[in-house]
Amino acid sequence: MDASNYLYVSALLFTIGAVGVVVRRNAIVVFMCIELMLNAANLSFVTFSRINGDLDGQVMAFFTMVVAACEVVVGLAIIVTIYRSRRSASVDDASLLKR
Amino acid sequence: MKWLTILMVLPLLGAAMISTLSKANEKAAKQLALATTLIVMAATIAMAVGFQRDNIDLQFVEKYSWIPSFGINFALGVDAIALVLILMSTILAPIVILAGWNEAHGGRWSVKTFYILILVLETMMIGVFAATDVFLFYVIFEAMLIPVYFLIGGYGTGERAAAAVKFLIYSLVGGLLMLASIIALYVMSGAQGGHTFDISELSKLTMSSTTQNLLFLGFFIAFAIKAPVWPFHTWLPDAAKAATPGTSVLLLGVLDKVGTYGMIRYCLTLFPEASKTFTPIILVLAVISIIYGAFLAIGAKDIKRLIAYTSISHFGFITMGIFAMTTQGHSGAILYMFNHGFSTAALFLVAGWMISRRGSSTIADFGGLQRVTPIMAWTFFVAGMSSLALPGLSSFVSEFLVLVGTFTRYPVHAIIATFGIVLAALYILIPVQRALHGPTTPGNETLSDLNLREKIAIAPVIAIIVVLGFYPAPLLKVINPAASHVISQMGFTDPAPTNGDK
Amino acid sequence: MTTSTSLVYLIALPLAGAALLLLGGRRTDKWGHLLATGLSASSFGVGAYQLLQMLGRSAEERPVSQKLFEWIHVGNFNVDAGLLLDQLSICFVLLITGVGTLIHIYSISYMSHDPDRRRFFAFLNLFIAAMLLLVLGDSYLNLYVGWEGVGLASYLLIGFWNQKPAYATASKKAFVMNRVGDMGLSFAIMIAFATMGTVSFTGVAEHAHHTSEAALTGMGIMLLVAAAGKSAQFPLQAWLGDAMAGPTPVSALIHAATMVTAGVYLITRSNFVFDAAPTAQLLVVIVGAITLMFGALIGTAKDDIKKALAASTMSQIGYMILAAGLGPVGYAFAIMHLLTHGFFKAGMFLGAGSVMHGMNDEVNMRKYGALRKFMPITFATFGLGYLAILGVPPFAGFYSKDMIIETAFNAGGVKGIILGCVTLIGAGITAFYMTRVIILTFTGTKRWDEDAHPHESPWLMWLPMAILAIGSVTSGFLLSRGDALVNWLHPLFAHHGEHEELLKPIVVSGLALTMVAIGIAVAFLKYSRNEVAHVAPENVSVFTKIARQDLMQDRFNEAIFMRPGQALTATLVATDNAVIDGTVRGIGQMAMGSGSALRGIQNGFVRSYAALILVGAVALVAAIWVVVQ
Amino acid sequence: MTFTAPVLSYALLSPMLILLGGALIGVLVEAFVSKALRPAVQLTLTLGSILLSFMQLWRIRGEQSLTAAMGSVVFDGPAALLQGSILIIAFISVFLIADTENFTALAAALPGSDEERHALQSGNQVTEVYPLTLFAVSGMLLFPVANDLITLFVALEMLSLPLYLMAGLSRRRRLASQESALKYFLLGAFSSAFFLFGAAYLYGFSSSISFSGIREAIVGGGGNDVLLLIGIAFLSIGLLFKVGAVPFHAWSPDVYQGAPTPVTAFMAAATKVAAFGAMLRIYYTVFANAQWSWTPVLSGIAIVTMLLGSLVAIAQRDVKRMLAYSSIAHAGFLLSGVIALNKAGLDATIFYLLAYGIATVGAFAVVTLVRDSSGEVTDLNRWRGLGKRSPFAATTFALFLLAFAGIPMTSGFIGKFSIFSAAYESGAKGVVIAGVLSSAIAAFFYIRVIVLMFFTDATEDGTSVEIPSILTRATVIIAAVITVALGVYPAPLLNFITDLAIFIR
Repeated sequence: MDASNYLYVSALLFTIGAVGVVVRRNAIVVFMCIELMLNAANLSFVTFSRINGDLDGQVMAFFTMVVAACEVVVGLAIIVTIYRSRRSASVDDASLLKR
Repeated sequence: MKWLTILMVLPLLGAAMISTLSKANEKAAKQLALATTLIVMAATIAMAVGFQRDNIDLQFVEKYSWIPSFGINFALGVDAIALVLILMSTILAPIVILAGWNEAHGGRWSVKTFYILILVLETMMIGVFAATDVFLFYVIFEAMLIPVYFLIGGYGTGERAAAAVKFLIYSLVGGLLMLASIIALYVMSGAQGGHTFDISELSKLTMSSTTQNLLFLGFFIAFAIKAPVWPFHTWLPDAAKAATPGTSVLLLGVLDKVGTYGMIRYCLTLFPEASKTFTPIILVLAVISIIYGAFLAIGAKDIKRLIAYTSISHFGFITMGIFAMTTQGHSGAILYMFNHGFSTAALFLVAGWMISRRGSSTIADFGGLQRVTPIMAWTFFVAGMSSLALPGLSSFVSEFLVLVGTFTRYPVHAIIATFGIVLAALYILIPVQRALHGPTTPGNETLSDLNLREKIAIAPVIAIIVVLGFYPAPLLKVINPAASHVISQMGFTDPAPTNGDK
Repeated sequence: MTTSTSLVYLIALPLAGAALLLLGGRRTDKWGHLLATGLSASSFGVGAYQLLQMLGRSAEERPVSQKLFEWIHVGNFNVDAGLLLDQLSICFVLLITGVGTLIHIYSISYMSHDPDRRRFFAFLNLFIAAMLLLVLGDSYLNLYVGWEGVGLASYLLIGFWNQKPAYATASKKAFVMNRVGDMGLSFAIMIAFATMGTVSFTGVAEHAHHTSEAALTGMGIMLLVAAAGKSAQFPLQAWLGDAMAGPTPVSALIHAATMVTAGVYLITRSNFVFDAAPTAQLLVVIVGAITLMFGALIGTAKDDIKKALAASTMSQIGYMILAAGLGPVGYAFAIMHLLTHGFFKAGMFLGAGSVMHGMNDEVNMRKYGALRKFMPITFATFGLGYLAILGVPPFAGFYSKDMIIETAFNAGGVKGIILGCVTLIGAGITAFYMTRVIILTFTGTKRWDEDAHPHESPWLMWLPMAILAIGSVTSGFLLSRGDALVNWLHPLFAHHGEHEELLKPIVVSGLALTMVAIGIAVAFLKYSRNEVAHVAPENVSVFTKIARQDLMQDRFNEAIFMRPGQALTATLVATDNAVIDGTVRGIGQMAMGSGSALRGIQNGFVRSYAALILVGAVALVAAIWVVVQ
Repeated sequence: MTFTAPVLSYALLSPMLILLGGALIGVLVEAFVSKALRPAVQLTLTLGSILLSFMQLWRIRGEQSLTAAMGSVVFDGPAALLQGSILIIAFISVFLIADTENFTALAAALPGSDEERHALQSGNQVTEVYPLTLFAVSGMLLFPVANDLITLFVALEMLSLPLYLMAGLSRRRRLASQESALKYFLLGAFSSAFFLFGAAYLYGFSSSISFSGIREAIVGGGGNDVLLLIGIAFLSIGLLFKVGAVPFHAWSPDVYQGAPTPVTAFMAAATKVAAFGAMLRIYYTVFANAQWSWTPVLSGIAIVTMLLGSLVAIAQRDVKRMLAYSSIAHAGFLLSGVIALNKAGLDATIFYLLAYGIATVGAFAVVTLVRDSSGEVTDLNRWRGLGKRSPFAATTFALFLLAFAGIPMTSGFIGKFSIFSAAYESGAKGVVIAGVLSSAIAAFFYIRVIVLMFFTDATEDGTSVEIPSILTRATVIIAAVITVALGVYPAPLLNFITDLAIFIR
C-alpha cells in the first residue's frame, strides 16, 4: 500500500484541526483541535520516517508527544483559571482586549 | 590647532556649566550663555583670520575614525562657503541671546534649560556646516531638529506645540528621504572600492543617470524642505509665528541656510549631472517661491508670518542664484545667505521687541510707533529697507548679483524674478505704514522705546548691514574662489557678452 | 581723462551731515539745520571749484574721474565705486547744490515751528548726497544706488508728516511707482552686462556701436521706463500729484528742480544707446509729447496751487524728455530747459510755500485772491517765474522752450509737424493755467477764510526766492549766449549734420508767443472778468471733471493693477492654506484614518485571530507557489 | 553491537544548564523557603544564575564553531552574541519583575475572592514568576543555537510555555491578564502546530532532521520541491508568529496589554532576540540556497508588517498597545535584515536586536513607573503633562521613543541605518523604501506622545508617579545610557559583532 496515502490523511487531519480551531467556541475543544493538528504532524513524521527508512522521524514523534503533554498541563491550567473566574469556557467571552 | 573641534566643544562646555547652576539663578545662566557665545564668536573670527582665501581646498581639516565598520569618520573642514556661514552663525548667537534677554521667561521649562538648548544648537550649527563626512552631516542635520523642536514647543507662543510638530515632521520626512539616498551612496561606495562617506570620495562614484536623479531628489527635497522652497514651505510661517524671536532668527537665519548650503555642497558636488537635469524645474520653483512668497507676505496679517514669507521669497533668490550656474549667481547666492541672516535677524528682533511691548503680533494692533518709539521704529525701517534690498544696504549687492548672474544664462527667469523687487517694496512698506506711520493707535501711547541692552544688541546688525552694502569686497574676495571653483567643477563657464549676437 | 581726489567730498559732506543729524538725535536739534545748510553750501563750493578747474582745461581733458574703492568684483562683473564729473554732470552738481542750498536756507524759517526740523534737514542732506551720487556715478550701477537713494529720500520727505494717513499713503505710492521704474533700470543694467559685459558709461559707450540694435532698443526702452518712473512721465506719472503731501520746500527741491529731472539726465547720459536705437528714441519722444499734454491739461483744472504747479512740472519735464528724444540736436536744449526750469519752477514753488505760510497752509487757490498787496515780494518773484515759464522774452523759458519747439518742428516730416504742434499747443495751455494761478492767487477779490492774516514771509524765506527769480530772469540768456551750453556739452554727444529748417526761428517764436497770448487771454476772460466761486463749481464740462481727477490716472491704476493685485493676493493666501497646506494635512489625516480603519481587524476574538493566521498560512503557501512558478 | 556514549561537551551547554539548575532550585525555594525570605532569595538566585551563565558564556565565547550534544546544538559567534544579548535583556528585565507590586499574590485564587484578598494582606506573595522566567530564558538561549528540528521545536515550547503562564500573573485587571494568557496560549499552540507540520515536511523532503542534512538536501536538489516549499512555509509561520509579523501578529497587542508590564517588557525584548536568532540561523544557513523561493515572500511580509505596524500605532490610545504595534513595525525592520542574507545583514540584525531590546525594556520600565492609586496608567490621555510632574520618566521615555523613531545620536538610528543599508546592498530596494516611509509614519506617533508629555498640560485627574523602586530606576537608567552610548559611539560593539558573527554551517 502506497505510504503517501498516510500523508493525505495527516493533511486532512491537520486541516480539520485548523478549521476546528477557527469554528469551535469552547476553549477545551479548540485546544483539542490543536492537539489534533499536532498529531497530524506526528503522523506525517512517522510516515516520512517510513518512506525515508530512518528513525529520526519516529524519535521526533516521541518528543512531540512529550511536548504536547506539557502543553496540555499549561493549557488546561490557563483554561481552568479562566473558567473559574468567568464561569464560561467560551473563547468568545474573553474579548476584553481589543483594538 | 584643532579650530573646528574647539568651536564645537566650547558651547557644550558652556551648556555643561549652565546645567550645574540652580534653576533660580537665571541671571547667571544668561550671562554664562552670553559669555560662551561671545567667546565662540571671537574664536571663529580668530580662525577666519587664518583662512587662506585663494586656496579652494578644505581648510582646518580634522579627521577622527568614528564608526570604522561603516567607514564613518568624524571629519571636519571648511571651505569659504562653510566658513562664511559658520561666521554668520556664531556672530548671530550672542546677538540673539542679548536681544532676547527675557524671552526664556514664560516658557514651559526653566530659563537655564532654554540656554542649554541654545548652546547645544550652536554646537550643531557649527558642526553641520563643518562636517565633511556625509554621515556626520546627516547625524547633525537630524539631531539639530530636537533642540529647535523643544525651543519652539517649550518657549514659543500660541499654537507652539502644533507648530513644533509640523516643523519636526516636515524635516524628518525630508531627512528620511535623504537617508535613503545616503544609504544608496554608502552601498555603492562599498561596491566601488571601500565603504566611505567622504564627500570627495563619494563625488567620484559612477552611477547610472536614473540612480543619480533619484538620489539627487532624495537630497534636494530634504534641502528644499529645510530652505524652504515652494511648495515645501508651509511649516515655516507657523514655526516662525510660534517661536520666540530669538529662536526664529536662528531658525530662519541659520537652520534654513543648511538647506541652501546643502544644495551647493551635496546636490551639486555629488550629483553634477542630475543637478543639470533638474535645473530647469528647480529654477521654476525658485521663481515661484520669489513671487509667491512676496504675495503671501503682502497678504500677511501677522508680522512674524510676514517676515517668514519674505524669507521664502529670499530663499527663492538664493536657490535661483545657486542653480543659475554662473559665478555671479553663485557668489551672489552665498553672499545672500550671509546677508539674509542679518537682515532677517534685524527684522525679527525688532519685531520681537514690538510684539513683547504691545502683547500682540497682529500688524493692525500697531500704528504711529514712529511718534511713540522713534528709535525702535527707525530700526525696524532700516531692517525693512535691507529686506527690500535697497542699494547701499548689504542685501542689494547679493540680490543684484543673483539677478544679473541669472540673467546672463536664464533671462526669462531673471526678468520674472525682478518683479519681486516691486512686490518687496509693497510687503515692507505696507507694514511700515500700518505699524509706524499714521496716528498712534489706542494702547500704544505708553510703549517704551529701545533700552540700552536692545540698542547694543541691534547696533552691530545694522552696522554689518550698512557696511557690507558699501564694501562687500572683503567677503566677496573670500567667496569668489569657492564659487567659481564649484561652477568650473560643474563644467560651466560664464556666458561671454553676446553683443546681442551681432 | 583727468583723475581727482576731491570729487568724493561733493557727496561726503552732505552724507556726513545726514548721518550726524540722524544718529546725533535730539542733541543736535539746536544747530542741526545750520550744519546741514552749511554742508550743502560747502558742497556747492566744491562744485564751483570743480567747474573752475574744468574751465581751465581743454574740452577732452575736462571729464574728471575718481575711483573710491573696489565695490563688486565677481567673475567678469566688475564695478568699482567710482565717480565721473564731466560737462553734463557738473551742470547738475551746481543745480542740485545751488538750488539745494537755497532751499535749505528757506526751510530754516519755513520749518522753524516743526518739532522734527532736524530730521527734515537730515533728510534734505541725505537727498543732496544721493542725488549727487546719481549724477556722479561712473556706471549704471553706481547711478542705480543714487537713483534708489533719492527715491528713499523722496519717500521719507513726502511722508515727513506721515501721521496723516493720506500722506503716508502718498509716500508709499511714490516709492512703489518709482520701484517700477527702478525695475526698468535694473533690466537695462542686466541687458548691458549680458550683451556688452560692462555697465560703466564709458564701457557701454564703446561697445554700443558694435552691439545689435535689438539689444540696444531693449536697453533703451528699459531706460525709458526708469526715466518715466523717476520723472513722473506717462504712464508712471500718477505719484507726482500726491507727492505734494510733502513740505513745500521738498516739492520745490525734489519734485520740481532736481530729482524728477533725473530721467532727463539718464536719457541724455545714455545718448550713445538711444542714438543707436531709433525705435527707443521714438518712444522717448512719444512719451514726452503725451506727458507734456497730459500735465498741461491736468494743470488747467487744479485748484490746489501745489498740484497745479506739480502738473506743470510734469508737463515741462515732458518738454525735456521730448527734446532728449530728438537725439543729438535735442540733448543740449533738454538740459538747458532743465536748468532754467530748475530756477523758475523752484522759485514758484517757494512762492507757493510763502503764500501757504501766510495763509495758514491753505492750498486751495479759490480761497486766495488779491494777495498781491499783502505779499509783494512773493508776488514779484512768483511773477518773474511766471513770465519765465511762459517763455516771454527775454526770460529764461523763452530761450529754452523755443529751442525745443523749434527743434521739434525741425525733426522732419510728419513727425516734426506733429511734435511742433504739440509743443506749441502745450505752450498755449501752459500760459492758460499759469495765468489762472496768478489771477486766482494774487489778483481779484479776497476769498480768504476769516482767520487768515496774509503777511509777507521773513527774509530767510524771500531771499532764496529772490535769488531764484534772478536766475529765472537771466539763466536762459546766459546759457544760450553764443550757444554756451550747447558748445559746453558738445563733446559728450554724437555730432549731427545740420537739419534743414522747416521754420525760421523767428517764425517759431512768433507762433509760440501767439499761442501764449491766446492762453493768457482765455484765462483772463474766464477768471478775471467774473467772480471766482468759493468752492469748485460742479456744473462744469465732463472734460473739466476728468481733468480734475488727473485724467482718471488713479482709477486706471486701481482698475488695472491694484484691485487685480489685491484679488491675486487674497487668492494665493487662500490657496496656500487650503491647497498646499491642505494637502499636507490631508496626508496626515489619511494616515490617521487608515490607522483607525485597520484597528478594526483587532476585534478581540481569539478565533478570528486564528482565522487570520490560517488565511495567512494559505496565502503564504500560495505566494511561495506563485513565486516558484 | 557496540554502543558509544554520546559526547555532550557540557562546556557549551553550560549557560543553559546553569539557568535550568537555577530554575529548578527556584521551584524548591518556592516550596520550602519561608514567605518572608522568598522574594529576596528568589531574586538573588535568579540574578545570580543569569550572571553566572553570562560569565560562563563570556568564558567560552572564543571557542567558536563547535557543536554540542551530538550536533543537535551548535555554538558559534552569532550564538554567543545572541545568547549574550538575551542574558543582558533578561538581567535588566528581572529588575522589573522584582517589583512584586505588579504580580498577583496568588494566581490560583479567583479574581476579587476573599482568598486573594487574604493572600494579599498577609503578604503571602507567591513568586513562581522567577523560576518561570529562568525556564523561559533557558529556552530562549536554546532557540538560536538549536541545530536540528527536534531541539528547535523543544526550545520553542520551552520558551513559550512559561511565557503563557507569566502573561496571566498580573495583580490588577486580572481578567484581562488571564484573557491575554489564554489568547497567547491558544494562538501560540496553534502556530507551533503549523511549525511542527512544516518540520515534518522538511524531514520528508530531506530525510534528515539535522539542519546540515536539510541544507545539503536543498543544495543537492533533486528532492521533492513541494515538500520543501510547504515545509519552509509552515516552519516560517511558527517563527513569524513568535516575532509578531503580519498577518501572524494579532496576538501581540492584546498580550502586551494584558500581561503584567514587566513580563511584557521581558517577552517583547527577549523573545524577539531569540526568535530572530533562530530565524537568522535557519534562513542564513539552512534555507540559504532556497532563497529564490522565500526572499520575495518574506520581503512582502516585511513591507506589510512595517506599514501596518506604523499605521495602526498612530490610532492607539493605550501606551502598551502603542508599543506593541511599534514592536510589530520593528519586526518588519528586522525582517529586512533577515532578507538581506549577507554578512552586513547578519551583523546589523544582531546589533539592532540588542539595541531595540534594551530600549524596549527601558520603555516598558517607564510604563511601570506611571501609576495612580489603582495601579499603572496606560491611557495616553492621562500621560498629558507628564514632563512637568516627572521629568525623569518623561525624558527617558522620550529618549526611548526617539530611539524607536531612529533619530540620530540614539542606538535606534545606527540600527536602522545598518539594517537598511544591508537590505539595500542585497538589492531589496523596495523594502528599504517601505522602511523609510514607515519610519516617517512612525515618527508621527512617537512625536505625538512626546508632545503629550511635554507640551500639553495635565488633565485634572493627573497621574501620580510613584517613587520607583531602586531596581526599576536602575533598569531605566541602564537602558537609557546604553541607548545613547550605542548611538554616539557604537564602534566597539559593531566591531565586536563583525568579528564574531560568522555562522558555521
